[in-house]
Amino acid sequence: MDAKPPVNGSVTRRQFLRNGARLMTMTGLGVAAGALATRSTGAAWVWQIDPAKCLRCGNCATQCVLEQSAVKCVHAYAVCGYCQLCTGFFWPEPNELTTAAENQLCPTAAIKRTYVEDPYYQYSIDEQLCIGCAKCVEGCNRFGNGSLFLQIRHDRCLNCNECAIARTCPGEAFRRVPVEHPYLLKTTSR
Amino acid sequence: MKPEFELFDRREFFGVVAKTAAVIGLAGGAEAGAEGQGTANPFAYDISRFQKTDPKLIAYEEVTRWPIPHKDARRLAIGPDDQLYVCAGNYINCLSRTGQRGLELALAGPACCVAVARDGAIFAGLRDHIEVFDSKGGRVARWESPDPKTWFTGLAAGGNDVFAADARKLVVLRYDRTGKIAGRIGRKDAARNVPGFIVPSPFLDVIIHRDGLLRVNNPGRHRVEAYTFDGDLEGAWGKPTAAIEGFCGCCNPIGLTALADGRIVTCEKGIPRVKIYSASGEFESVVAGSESFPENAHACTDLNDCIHGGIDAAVDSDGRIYILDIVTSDVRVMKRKG
Amino acid sequence: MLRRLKFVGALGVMLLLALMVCAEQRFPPPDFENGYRLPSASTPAARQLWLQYADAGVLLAALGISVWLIYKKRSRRGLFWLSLFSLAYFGFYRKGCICPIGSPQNIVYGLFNPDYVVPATVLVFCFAPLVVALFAGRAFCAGVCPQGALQDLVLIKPVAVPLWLEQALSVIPYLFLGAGLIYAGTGTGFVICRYDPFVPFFRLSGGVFILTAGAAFLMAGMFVGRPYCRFLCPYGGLLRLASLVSKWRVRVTPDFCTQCRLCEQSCPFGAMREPAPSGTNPKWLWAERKRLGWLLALLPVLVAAGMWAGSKLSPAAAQLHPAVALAERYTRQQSHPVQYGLMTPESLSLQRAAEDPKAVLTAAADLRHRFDLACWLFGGWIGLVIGLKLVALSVRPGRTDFEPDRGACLACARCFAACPNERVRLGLMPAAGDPAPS
Amino acid sequence: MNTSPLYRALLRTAWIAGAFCVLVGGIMVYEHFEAATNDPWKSPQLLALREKLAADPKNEPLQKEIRQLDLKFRRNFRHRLALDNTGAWLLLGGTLALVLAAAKAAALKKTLPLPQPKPDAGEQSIKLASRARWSLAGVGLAVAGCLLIIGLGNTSVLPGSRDAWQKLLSPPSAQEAPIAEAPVLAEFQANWPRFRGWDGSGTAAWDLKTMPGVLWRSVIPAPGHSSPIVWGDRVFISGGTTNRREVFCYNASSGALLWQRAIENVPGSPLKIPETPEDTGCAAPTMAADGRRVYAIFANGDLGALNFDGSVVWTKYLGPVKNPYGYAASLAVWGDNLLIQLDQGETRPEGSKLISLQGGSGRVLWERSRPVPASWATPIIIDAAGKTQIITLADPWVIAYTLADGNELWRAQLLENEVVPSPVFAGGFVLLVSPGAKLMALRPDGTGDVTKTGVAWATEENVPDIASPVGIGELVFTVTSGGVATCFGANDGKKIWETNLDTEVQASPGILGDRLFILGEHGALVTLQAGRELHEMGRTQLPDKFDASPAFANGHVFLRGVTNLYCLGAADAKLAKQP
Repeated sequence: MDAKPPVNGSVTRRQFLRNGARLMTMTGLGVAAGALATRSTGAAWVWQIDPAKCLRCGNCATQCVLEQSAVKCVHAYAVCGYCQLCTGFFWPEPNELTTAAENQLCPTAAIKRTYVEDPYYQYSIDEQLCIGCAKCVEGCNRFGNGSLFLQIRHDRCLNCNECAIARTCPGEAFRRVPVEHPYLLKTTSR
Repeated sequence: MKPEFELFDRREFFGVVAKTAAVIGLAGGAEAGAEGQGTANPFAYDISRFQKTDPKLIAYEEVTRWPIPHKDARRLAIGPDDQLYVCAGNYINCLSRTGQRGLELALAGPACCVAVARDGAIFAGLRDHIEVFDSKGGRVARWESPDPKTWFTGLAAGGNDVFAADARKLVVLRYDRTGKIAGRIGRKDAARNVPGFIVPSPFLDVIIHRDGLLRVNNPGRHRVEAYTFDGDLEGAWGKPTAAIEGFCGCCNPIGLTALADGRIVTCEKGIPRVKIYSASGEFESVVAGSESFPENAHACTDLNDCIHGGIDAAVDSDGRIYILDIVTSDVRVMKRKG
Repeated sequence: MLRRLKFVGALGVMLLLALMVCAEQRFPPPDFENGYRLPSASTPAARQLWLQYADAGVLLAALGISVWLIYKKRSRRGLFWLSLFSLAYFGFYRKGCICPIGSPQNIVYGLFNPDYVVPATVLVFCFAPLVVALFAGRAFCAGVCPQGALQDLVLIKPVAVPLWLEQALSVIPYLFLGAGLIYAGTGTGFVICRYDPFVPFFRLSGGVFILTAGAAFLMAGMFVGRPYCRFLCPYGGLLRLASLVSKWRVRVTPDFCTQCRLCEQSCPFGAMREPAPSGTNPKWLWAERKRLGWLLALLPVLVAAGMWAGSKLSPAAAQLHPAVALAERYTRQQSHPVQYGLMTPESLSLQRAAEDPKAVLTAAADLRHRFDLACWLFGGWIGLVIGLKLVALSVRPGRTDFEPDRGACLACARCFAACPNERVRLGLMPAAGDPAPS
Repeated sequence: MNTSPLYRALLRTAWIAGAFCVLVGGIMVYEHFEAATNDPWKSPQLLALREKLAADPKNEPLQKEIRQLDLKFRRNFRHRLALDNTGAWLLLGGTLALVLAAAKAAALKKTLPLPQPKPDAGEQSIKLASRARWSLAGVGLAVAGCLLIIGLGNTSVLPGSRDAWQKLLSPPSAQEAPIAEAPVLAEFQANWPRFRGWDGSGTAAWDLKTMPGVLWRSVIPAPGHSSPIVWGDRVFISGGTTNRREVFCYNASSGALLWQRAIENVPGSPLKIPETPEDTGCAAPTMAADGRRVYAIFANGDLGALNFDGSVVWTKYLGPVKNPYGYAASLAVWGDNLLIQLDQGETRPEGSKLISLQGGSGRVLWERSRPVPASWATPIIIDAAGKTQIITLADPWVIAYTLADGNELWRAQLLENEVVPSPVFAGGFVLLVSPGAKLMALRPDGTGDVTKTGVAWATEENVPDIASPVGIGELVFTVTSGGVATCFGANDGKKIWETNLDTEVQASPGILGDRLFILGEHGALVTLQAGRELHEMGRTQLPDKFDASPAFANGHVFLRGVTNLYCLGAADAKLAKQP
């Protein structure tokens, strides 16, 4: 109901302009939406780290919008050598091969070391403690099989439209993956 | 060059003004919060301390260096007449003391290890079998391995025995010269208190020491172990540390060879370095530190993990050490200093 | 064709070989004797896809309810509860992303970047509010936008913003929209999402810089009505343009206006416009017509000046793109080497660039060309916005009633209660005398 | 003031809620900044303790202390996370209470609208509109100003224009193109493209007829011992000191200094270069030119390629040069190949190598390590025994390489101690000087080790120790640093005549037509008959000291003194203006 119904039923000039503009905008939006809709597969995207490109720079621990980063270390047990001296668990110059604090590389002691059988030990990650600093990832990749790697944990990640870590990632390791397959796990050591 | 006395030249002055204007301007506002963080990474895995060797410890210097004919090198060995045998790709090349190419043996699969007996017979270790050649390169025999999953990574040829180190089944097989298996060494055996080998990556090596015992590297336990020909463990030495006197990373040493006077030369990867220990295991000196293998060290740092690094060494009759760098595919000749 | 097939075949074989070599180098896990079985890594699922479709459904429903509340029910209380619901659902439950304010960037990024497929839900979140605005004005801002709802909640004592200041500040949303879209189009990143001051509140965590900005906006929001929506929100700029041509418009009075001026101060967002006296005074009319003529002639000049100024911006604006920033740092490192710390992002990215500098520089070159074009457009856009605003200010609107400005009105329905006719409609007041014939 | 109890209660709750929010906010901000030092990975204390433990591993109390400290920090870290989480909810609740109370209080005090008559509504709205227009114009100007400031303050180092990008992105390909029209051999022969002429023989075919006089003299702004090279109407010399090294270009006919360009910011080259011995200096190696570019190398290992107009094409750092007396071997050029004999090491070889670069891009074509210590001779390139050979002299090996791929052709162990004189190819033999010991002639057609079989003849008489020999036809001439000039037969090495010029000689002699030019160190230019009879044709005294060898090109003789560059020509040529 416009301000005052036109006296002679004809449409006022201003109203005609308005209808024309509206029609044009509608067609414009329609064309844009159509162009994108044809390519859209109905899927939705979430962010994930490509372990092959991660440079272990430490940004994941500090740049995430969450206080405790949504990026955690993940262990590919199929790739692990179960070494007695795990270079991802111990300092480069370990005092002795025990789980004492001075020998541990992880700043928040998030890696659990359990004995399996001589000489093998299993290393598992406690996600409550892990802050995603990638120190163990660098240690394991530098000397071992590279079975420790970083992944965004999607029970924690808020899926920001532009991931705050992706912006500053030096290895451009972040990319969007479909919601149904939100992880890029390491199955073999490449 | 910008004279020192001028505070900053015109372009930088505008830079400063732009930065302030930029902070209020939209483009700049975005920039203020975008760039990474300070210049130090509190989570850096710092082993730079171990990548610089104390010059006083370095006892050898590089005389010359020549490329090897094929890529994807793995092991090298010295023949009786100081000929160098390098296995790379599907070939074993025999090189003269000055690097000229001589005999070339083409093999069916990747050549993993090589050993040459005093009488010139060449033993080429492929993945799961050994091929025997005479000194002219004619194929003489093919010795099968007892287990299809075998992965030979080290060979040593003695007077009438050939020892083959199998990194996959964690055992050193003893062949006699006819190709029959005469014994197994190093298998886990509580009775003979042999702890067994840990070999996370395919680098098990065996040498016949002049004192009549075998020396086998146990990379997972960071030790070099001495065995008799019948498999009794006589002793072991080695300390797991990145410091210069120990063996670094998850599985080192990866290569052994012995000098004429019985001292043992060890090769390590991850922090690539070649060192000399006394026969009983005291650290003595460094042949080449990590700084002389930049590409090899880099192979373990960037994206791929440490399966592409690796070094092997061999010693000729007058004490010169030949170091094969798997990453740069070249052989360096090192001569004792002074 | 056959040649290409052969080439692809050879490539495949080589890759297989490379893989085989690598895999062959690596051992399978050790075979344990005591029956230890390999644990598998836990992979908690991301938020289900149907939940995202549900969000789109809730958005459409909320928009419908908002339109009904504004035009049919004309109830401020209803809109208040709807905005509380939106704050709770779209804000604190859904944590904001991907919201209509950020979605235009995804659309432009999808248009200019073939390998990014825009999800269907983002299409709905971007176009639905715009289409609704083409018919019913800014119903989205009224009760569906969580950011708006948050500012509405804290509005305590609205202060009127002088017209000249409001007109000046209302240019900023279009600047932010322009910058956001050129940075999205060139693939630099989503600056609109990066500098959204209220999303950190929904996430309950964020950087100190952005949290202080958010707190500052909320403080300001207590006295200046919806500061972000009026003076910064880029999507608000789009909705404003759409609602200028909307089919229906919000009207203070349910039927006719008696110019009783009771509703004059009722709009906290300064959107109320009083009736303009008919332009009978010839002296004014001629001056206005001359000024309008001059301003219309000035428009193309402003656009050209904007383009020229914008093109100057390209090198500086391009530095925000990570690839261009890397090329800059690599080139600067060649002439004046800087010692970065061990394994810092800067040193690692330089290491990566050193492996193939030519690729880095070529990529930077392409981006710089795209930025040249984009900044040229951005400059023109600013010139156009300012030119059109100047023209809009010198056109005499033929208004006879007190009615909210089509673009500025956020359809919050606060002004309805101030109108006596509304009170009559609600039955709170007897009809006083006979109403003037319409 | 409406003081109804409800209003006062609401106001009070608002104040309390506000104070509560400020308190919680303050604690959280304090925790945030205070954590900067005692997070388990950032705390300097913990890192220091770990360093101490690495020093003495068996220290029990130290281990206990580390464990306790580590546990404390980790517990603090967990505590801080929990605090932040609850703090956030508290803040949310606090602000909600504050806002509701304040809103209710404000609602109570709401005053109903009392519209006053506004007589001048029309004029007011027009005034407001015009003020709004002016403010909009102001905003427009401000935004345009911001854009311009940001644009001008652009500190981008990447090129701005499209063709600047082209140059940056494709330097190598740009050079490929001109290879096609590389100057033909005749052009090289017509100029003086490298040390001692195109083939390093020090001879030029044309003749001067009369005794040359000084046509012009120009000051050389930087010290150096490199000989001048000439191409077309330009003369190039290099000069420099430890902190700045430059190339100078003069006009050959007028002597005007056309341009000078510093070779600086060479990627990888250390800013501070080690001291070079004073007598050799930084710019002893002579430059080389190939018709399109000139190349200059300096003692600190900087190598630069410049266009004829002085613009830098590429620069390269060849690593620190360990040469006891300072690197002085000159560059050699053949077609598009640039050859550098980089011999290093005090008594043992330390990375000596022969490098062949592609002139256009500086790309290394091939590189051979050489089993020799430092040397100061310049390699020559000859066509002999059907192959283009590079002859290099050093202690003790004379080695010949093929130009194409640098493989070793033959070697002879004939030389010892400091090898300074360069080899010369004359009379079918390679004439080489073992300084102060023997002058030998070597047949260049052998393969492998030709030490015993390759030497045609050798003589121990009047063997030079610095100046290189020069030969023409069947004769070979040498000059010792003491000033004794000698003539030998090229095919048998018999001495024909000798004379004492009683002046020290550093520069290598040259033959122009049939005149032998010998340049004394103190400026005495002696001209002898380059024939079987000894006949001094003339002697002129130049006011300078000379260490660099002469260059003969387009009708002139160019000499580089310590302070000036001289151009000598036929006396009747018009006297060009003195600069």
